[in-house]
Amino acid sequence: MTADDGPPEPRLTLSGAVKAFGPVVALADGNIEILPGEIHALVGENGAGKSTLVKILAGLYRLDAGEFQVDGQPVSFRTVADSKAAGISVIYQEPTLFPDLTVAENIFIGRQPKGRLGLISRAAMRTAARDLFDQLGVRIDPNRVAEGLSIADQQIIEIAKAISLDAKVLVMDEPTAALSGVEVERLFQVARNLRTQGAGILFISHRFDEVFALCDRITVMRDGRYIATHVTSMVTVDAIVHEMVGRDVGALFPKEVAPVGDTVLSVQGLGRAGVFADVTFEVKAGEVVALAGLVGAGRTEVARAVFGIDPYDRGTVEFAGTLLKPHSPKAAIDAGMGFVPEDRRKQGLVMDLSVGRNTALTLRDRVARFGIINGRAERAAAAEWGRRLQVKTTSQEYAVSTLSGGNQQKVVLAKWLATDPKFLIVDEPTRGIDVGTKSEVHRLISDLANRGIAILMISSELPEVLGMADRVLVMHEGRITAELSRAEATPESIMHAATASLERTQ
Amino acid sequence: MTTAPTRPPGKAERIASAAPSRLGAFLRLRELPVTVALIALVIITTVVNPLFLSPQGVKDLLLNATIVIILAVGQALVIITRNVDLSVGSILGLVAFGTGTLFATVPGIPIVVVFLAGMLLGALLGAINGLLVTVAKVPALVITLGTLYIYRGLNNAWAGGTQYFAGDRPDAFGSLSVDTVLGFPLITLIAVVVVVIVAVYLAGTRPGRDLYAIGSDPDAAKLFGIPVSRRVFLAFLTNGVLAGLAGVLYASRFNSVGATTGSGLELAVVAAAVVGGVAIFGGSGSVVGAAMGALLLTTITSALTALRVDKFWQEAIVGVLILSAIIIDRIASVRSARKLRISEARNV
Amino acid sequence: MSEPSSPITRSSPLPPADKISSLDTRLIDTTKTLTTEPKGRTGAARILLGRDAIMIYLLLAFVLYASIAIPRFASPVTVGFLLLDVIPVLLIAMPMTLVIITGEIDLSVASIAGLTSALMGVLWASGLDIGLVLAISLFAGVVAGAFNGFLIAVVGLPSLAVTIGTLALYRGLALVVIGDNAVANFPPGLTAFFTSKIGGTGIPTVMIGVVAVALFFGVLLHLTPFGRGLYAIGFSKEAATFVGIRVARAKFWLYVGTGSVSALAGIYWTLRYSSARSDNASGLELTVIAAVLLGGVSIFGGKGSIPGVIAGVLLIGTINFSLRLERISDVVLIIVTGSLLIASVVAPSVFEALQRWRHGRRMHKTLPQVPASGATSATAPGVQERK
Amino acid sequence: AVALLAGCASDTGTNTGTDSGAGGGTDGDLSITFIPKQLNNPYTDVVLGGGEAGAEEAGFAATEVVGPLEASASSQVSFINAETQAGTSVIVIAANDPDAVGPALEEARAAGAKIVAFDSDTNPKYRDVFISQVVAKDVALIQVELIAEQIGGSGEIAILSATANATNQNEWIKFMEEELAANPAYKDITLVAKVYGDDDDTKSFQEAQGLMQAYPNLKGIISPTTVGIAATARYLSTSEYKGKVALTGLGLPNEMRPFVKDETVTAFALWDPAQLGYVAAFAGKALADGDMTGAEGDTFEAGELGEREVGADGIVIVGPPTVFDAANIDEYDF
Ligand SMILES: Nc1ncnc2c1ncn2[C@@H]1O[C@H](COP(=O)(O)OP(=O)(O)OP(=O)(O)O)[C@@H](O)[C@H]1O
Ligand SMILES: Nc1ncnc2c1ncn2[C@@H]1O[C@H](COP(=O)(O)OP(=O)(O)OP(=O)(O)O)[C@@H](O)[C@H]1O
Ligand SMILES: [Mg+2]
Ligand SMILES: [Mg+2]
Repeated sequence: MTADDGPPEPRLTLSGAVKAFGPVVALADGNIEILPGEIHALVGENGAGKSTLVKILAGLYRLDAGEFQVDGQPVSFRTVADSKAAGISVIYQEPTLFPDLTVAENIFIGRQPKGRLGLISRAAMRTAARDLFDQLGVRIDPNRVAEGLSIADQQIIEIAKAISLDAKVLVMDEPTAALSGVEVERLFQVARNLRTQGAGILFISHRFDEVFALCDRITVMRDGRYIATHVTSMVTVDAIVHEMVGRDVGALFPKEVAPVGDTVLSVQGLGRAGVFADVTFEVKAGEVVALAGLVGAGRTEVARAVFGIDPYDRGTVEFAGTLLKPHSPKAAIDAGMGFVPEDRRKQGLVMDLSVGRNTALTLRDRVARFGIINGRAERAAAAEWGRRLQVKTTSQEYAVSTLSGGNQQKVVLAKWLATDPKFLIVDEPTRGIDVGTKSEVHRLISDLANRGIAILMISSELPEVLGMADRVLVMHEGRITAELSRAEATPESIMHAATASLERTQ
Repeated sequence: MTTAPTRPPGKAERIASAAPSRLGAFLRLRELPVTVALIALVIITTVVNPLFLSPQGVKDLLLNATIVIILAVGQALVIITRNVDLSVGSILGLVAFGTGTLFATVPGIPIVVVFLAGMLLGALLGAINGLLVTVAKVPALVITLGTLYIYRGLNNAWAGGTQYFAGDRPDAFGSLSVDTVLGFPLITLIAVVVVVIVAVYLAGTRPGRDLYAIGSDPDAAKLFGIPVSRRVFLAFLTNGVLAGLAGVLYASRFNSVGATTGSGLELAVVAAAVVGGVAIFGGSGSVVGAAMGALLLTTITSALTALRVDKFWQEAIVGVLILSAIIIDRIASVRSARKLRISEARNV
Repeated sequence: MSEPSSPITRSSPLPPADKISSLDTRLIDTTKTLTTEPKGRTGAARILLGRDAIMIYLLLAFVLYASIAIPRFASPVTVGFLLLDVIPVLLIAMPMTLVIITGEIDLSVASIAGLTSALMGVLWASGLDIGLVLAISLFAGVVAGAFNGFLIAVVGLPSLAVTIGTLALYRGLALVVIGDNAVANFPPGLTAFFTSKIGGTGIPTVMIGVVAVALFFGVLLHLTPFGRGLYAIGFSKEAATFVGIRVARAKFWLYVGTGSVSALAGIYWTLRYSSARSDNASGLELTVIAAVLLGGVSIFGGKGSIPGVIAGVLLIGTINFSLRLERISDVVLIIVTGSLLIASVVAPSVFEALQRWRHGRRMHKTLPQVPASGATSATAPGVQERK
Repeated sequence: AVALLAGCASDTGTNTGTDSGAGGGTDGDLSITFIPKQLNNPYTDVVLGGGEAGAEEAGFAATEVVGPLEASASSQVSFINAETQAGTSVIVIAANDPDAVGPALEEARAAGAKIVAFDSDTNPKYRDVFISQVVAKDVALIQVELIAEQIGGSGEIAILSATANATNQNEWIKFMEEELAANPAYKDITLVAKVYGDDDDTKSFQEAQGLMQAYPNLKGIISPTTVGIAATARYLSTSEYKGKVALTGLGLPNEMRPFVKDETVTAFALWDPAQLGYVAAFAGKALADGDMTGAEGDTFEAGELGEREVGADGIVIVGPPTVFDAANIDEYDF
């Protein structure tokens, strides 16, 4: 598509958009302009208002003030259906699959192909779903129910759903957060195809390499406000980051070398049928051990089993010299473990509970005397840890769901740090977190290691693994395929172990 | 062809091997356990007491099940959207009494008009439930528990001690539940038609599938742009219409209609749906299953009587049956989840 | 694009230096736009304006009204009769509150009470010592509750479905146990005790036990780590698991709780009416649940309190007794109960919608308008003029 | 009072006199409250109609009818309590359970109320008098007689009762069983089953249907309850068993008329329910005025029904049952 006859008319324009939730102004001045045949990035810190803007485009929220035009016509969407009818297709930050429906039906829900008698044709639906998956180069059985799909698979189905709509404007809110390199590359291919066909794409991501590799223009937001729009080729990462945070950001991965102490955790021959097998490793005090691997390699599953969320069939978990009771998170916590799970919203936090109660949830027993909770001690502890991690909220009484992703993650961390753990599992600690908060989280982890806490970090981001880890364990198909020291760990050696080769390096 | 993929067809066969076998799909049907149980029950009972399947016996079985089947179909619609309607017994009572009143006060009123009026009243009551649930966005269990009381109260206030008896209604109306076509009583045929229509609607139309999506994850449904409120309202409305229909049929079948007609029916109806494989938290199940559940629950009462099982054991046995149904469902889903886990692991 | 400092934004103050621990001295301030909106209500206001408090005010207002408007209402006799009537509901509502807060439900409570009653009748008629009869009956309740708990917490079946099943099962067992008999000749001393009053206060003697049960569950829910865990379970089972809450175990014990307290209610019922029958307390489950929900417990779990529920139970009980005194038909009671129930859930959401609407208006007044394009459609001029 | 008059007309021979002298004095502050088993039940409405007429004639200043909407053992207690507190002079009750209402009635008595049981008795120690429809045994016998006649003196029969605990029902059933066993005229009749329809139309209907299936050789059904007999009649009239299985028992003529007309039912029995309430009101008045204590041998004037005597156990008998059949059913309207 060439812009030979002057600047093309924007597919979509939003200007001066305002949206508030109670006391929180999520969007104070949102502006975006998407041209046909362009991929437009929207970047900003956690809570900058990106998702809110997306939901306005989707017709899910109505503007408090501002102007919204599609194809030059002012619009006021009342429902998501209106937005769809106007040719806008959205992938939300949180997957929106229906667990009881089949994969195929999830893709085509609301617009299933019809067969004879005007009834839905399941065969046609399956065929169409398979074609879509072929196009994306993935293999998912369209007949299986969505229940139990990995987050990555869920995200791929979201993408399939969105591109099958043949939309004029495709909005993707962090579609790559859960994807591995190969899948991301395929997604990019599809996005570029759509661009060639004249669609406008809005792409949101916290990963700058992706933004710069894919997008034509970049719009930066901060604190709910529009800051600037740049043509990608004429701007640098540093400049963008500066605009995002309003200041310079230092080194992203400031892991300092800390003295390594005694073995805290020792896992021997852990196995669970169909999930992982023969997992053996240990973590020492003051050490950050990264668990790397492709999505779905079973890293989370191992961590869950170690912490006692899931049972395991064989093997042992020894903690600080004593065997840990299997399948009992309480035993793990009592022994001094903490777990920052990958799914903040479902596992890390009780979203409707207040910030304070969430922080103090791990302290239930500690703030009680003779079995009765001391309310003042509870609130004080919560406030203290909230303050230490600089959780941004006007009141400890607000539901944690009103915080932005980064702040939510800090609450999760605060919750565990409050227990004064000896060992902390952090699963994708910076998933969907902006650069500013990301480096905060990294500093925190590094600092914890300095204070002698053993840390097991699961991460899909290679730079994070390389920057933070003292030692890297790589998993592939439920087995540990490599153990690399900091010196040995390179992108090549990790990817090598994570993809195919089964030879153990030790 | 808005839904057509951009790729040429042909590649689809590539993972055709992943498609489940027909037998496997059949064995995984949620309606299967209840059907098997029903068949076993009928066979055992008939062996012991051949009269059980005499023409009159079959007719009675079908007649007994008819009203609960219609109610269970409506209830299934609502439960699939992750809601519940506890007020159906009260709606049935109000409509049944209304039917009696109509016949008594408007002599010579055409039966069709009475049917329409009954379904209209049911629709109104169902719509009130639906409006309260969708507009005020409050849990259906609480709302319909409230309307269960309110509708029952209205019925009491309206009827007082008045009852209308079979004799007050035209013979043609009463014979709807007496005359048979091919061994099927007429009102049972009405129920069969209801089951077929609703089943096709749920399985084969977009709004029908939307109901499953809503029950599966209401938040996602909203994000996705499914008109959640409208669909849920429609489910309650339809349930009201069906409860109204059941009320009219009740008046045809039974002797008296009054202030307490249909009270206590709600839990039995929910139980029928659950026994028939409708998941109580929405998203899965079918009206055919719900209808089978209703048939099973009503048949078991007759069967136990026919087997001369001590009457005092009957309720306990019904309880055991309900529990077995949920446990079987659970075992099946756990097993398929484990199979999925192992097979996915191999795929990786 | 310039950076106007809007009147409604402020940067969060950095924590005082002495409070910052070693690990966060270099943390970067990722300040988020937050308004100078008043903070959440302070402790006292939250309690005085909360959902429970409103229930209690409603109750007090109604009692006051009844005392003035209904002759003979204000007397110790009322207290006695009223309390005797509400005791079974009040008892069962206590553990039911906890169960519903965890997001589950127990429909089998009335059947457990009936089963207990039937057992008492049969055992007593067979000549057992009354102490032993009571002990066995109570134990039966514990077992019945544990069975529910096993299926729900351990096997993981949905509680609504399970307890519809055990509702039928336990009532059926009651029939199996006692059939169509009724046993009435319980020791007169004991039955008299169950309707006796404390001195001239009119308060039934058994209220001492009921208060103990209420206190037990109140403290358990509101003041113990276990209770904190229940709220977390109600909101999110998974998140609760991750902080070491033993979800299955907690649920199991809650059902044992409803089972035992239902048995207590069954024993009370039998001895108060001196009649052991299979159909005792039938239909009580919906009354209990209605009262609990009216008392402000969310059917989705996670919200609710014991004081609110007690107020809810007493409110229905008082309205009931007032109508009796006025000889107004139960029809009215049924309709009032249903309406209250609906109002109790609809009112907050109406209130919330109202607040959102008012807030929206305020936002339009205070938000800085984007020059040129900003002030167009959405903001009605009339609203702005109103300052 | 229409029903009452119609009832009187039918009760030929029972009316011993028509003294219209109402109760004691003219003190207008006496109040009476009727607590039936259950409100909103046609039979109850007829009984209460007679009761209200009687209360007015007897000279009560205030007449109230209160009661539960569903007939469970304990549901009447809070109504008794409220009446106690209201200081009602006479409580007339049809007990759902003979013992469950006991403690509450004792409290009411302690507060000065007189207790009249009617229709269904309480435990005798809790009330002053019991106004019985008829001699319990007579009711039982007439039903056995009717069924024996209708099935030709031999075959299997069953009983479809109300609730399993209903005092009056159980007493009648006991007499029926004794009569069947003792009377040689009934030696070929076997009672094969007793089932309970809980005075619920649907339940009774299905119990009747169950009986047919479980007992293929069943020749007749006795249903000594108005709800049960009507439901059973409805089932029979819509099934192949119509005319093959006999049905009798206690029914309301208005409810049973179509089934007598269509020959599902040949004959059934009942007393005049209105008289029951009527007499109960006068008995209450006599007790409240102190004209009698309810002891055996006491007498009181029951308005136009004349003088009644308290029999053994404080029971007052109203009159014998009437048998309704195609020939006479149109003469009654209740
Ligand atoms: N429903 C809501 N109620 C209250 N506050 C909300 C709501 N949704 C969003 N917010 C607030 O609005 C602000 C912007 O949130 P939004 O999700 O748009 O940020 P984002 O840029 O998408 O961040 P992230 O990168 O973490 O996804 C945040 O402070 C958030 O807490
Ligand atoms: N919440 C869940 N519910 C059910 N199954 C899950 C869940 N999370 C993961 N799984 C399953 O477990 C398998 C392993 O995925 P897991 O998430 O452990 O991989 P991982 O290596 O931790 O990758 P990542 O954390 O990057 O997603 C997947 O096949 C997935 O289907
Ligand atoms: Mg976002
Ligand atoms: Mg993971």
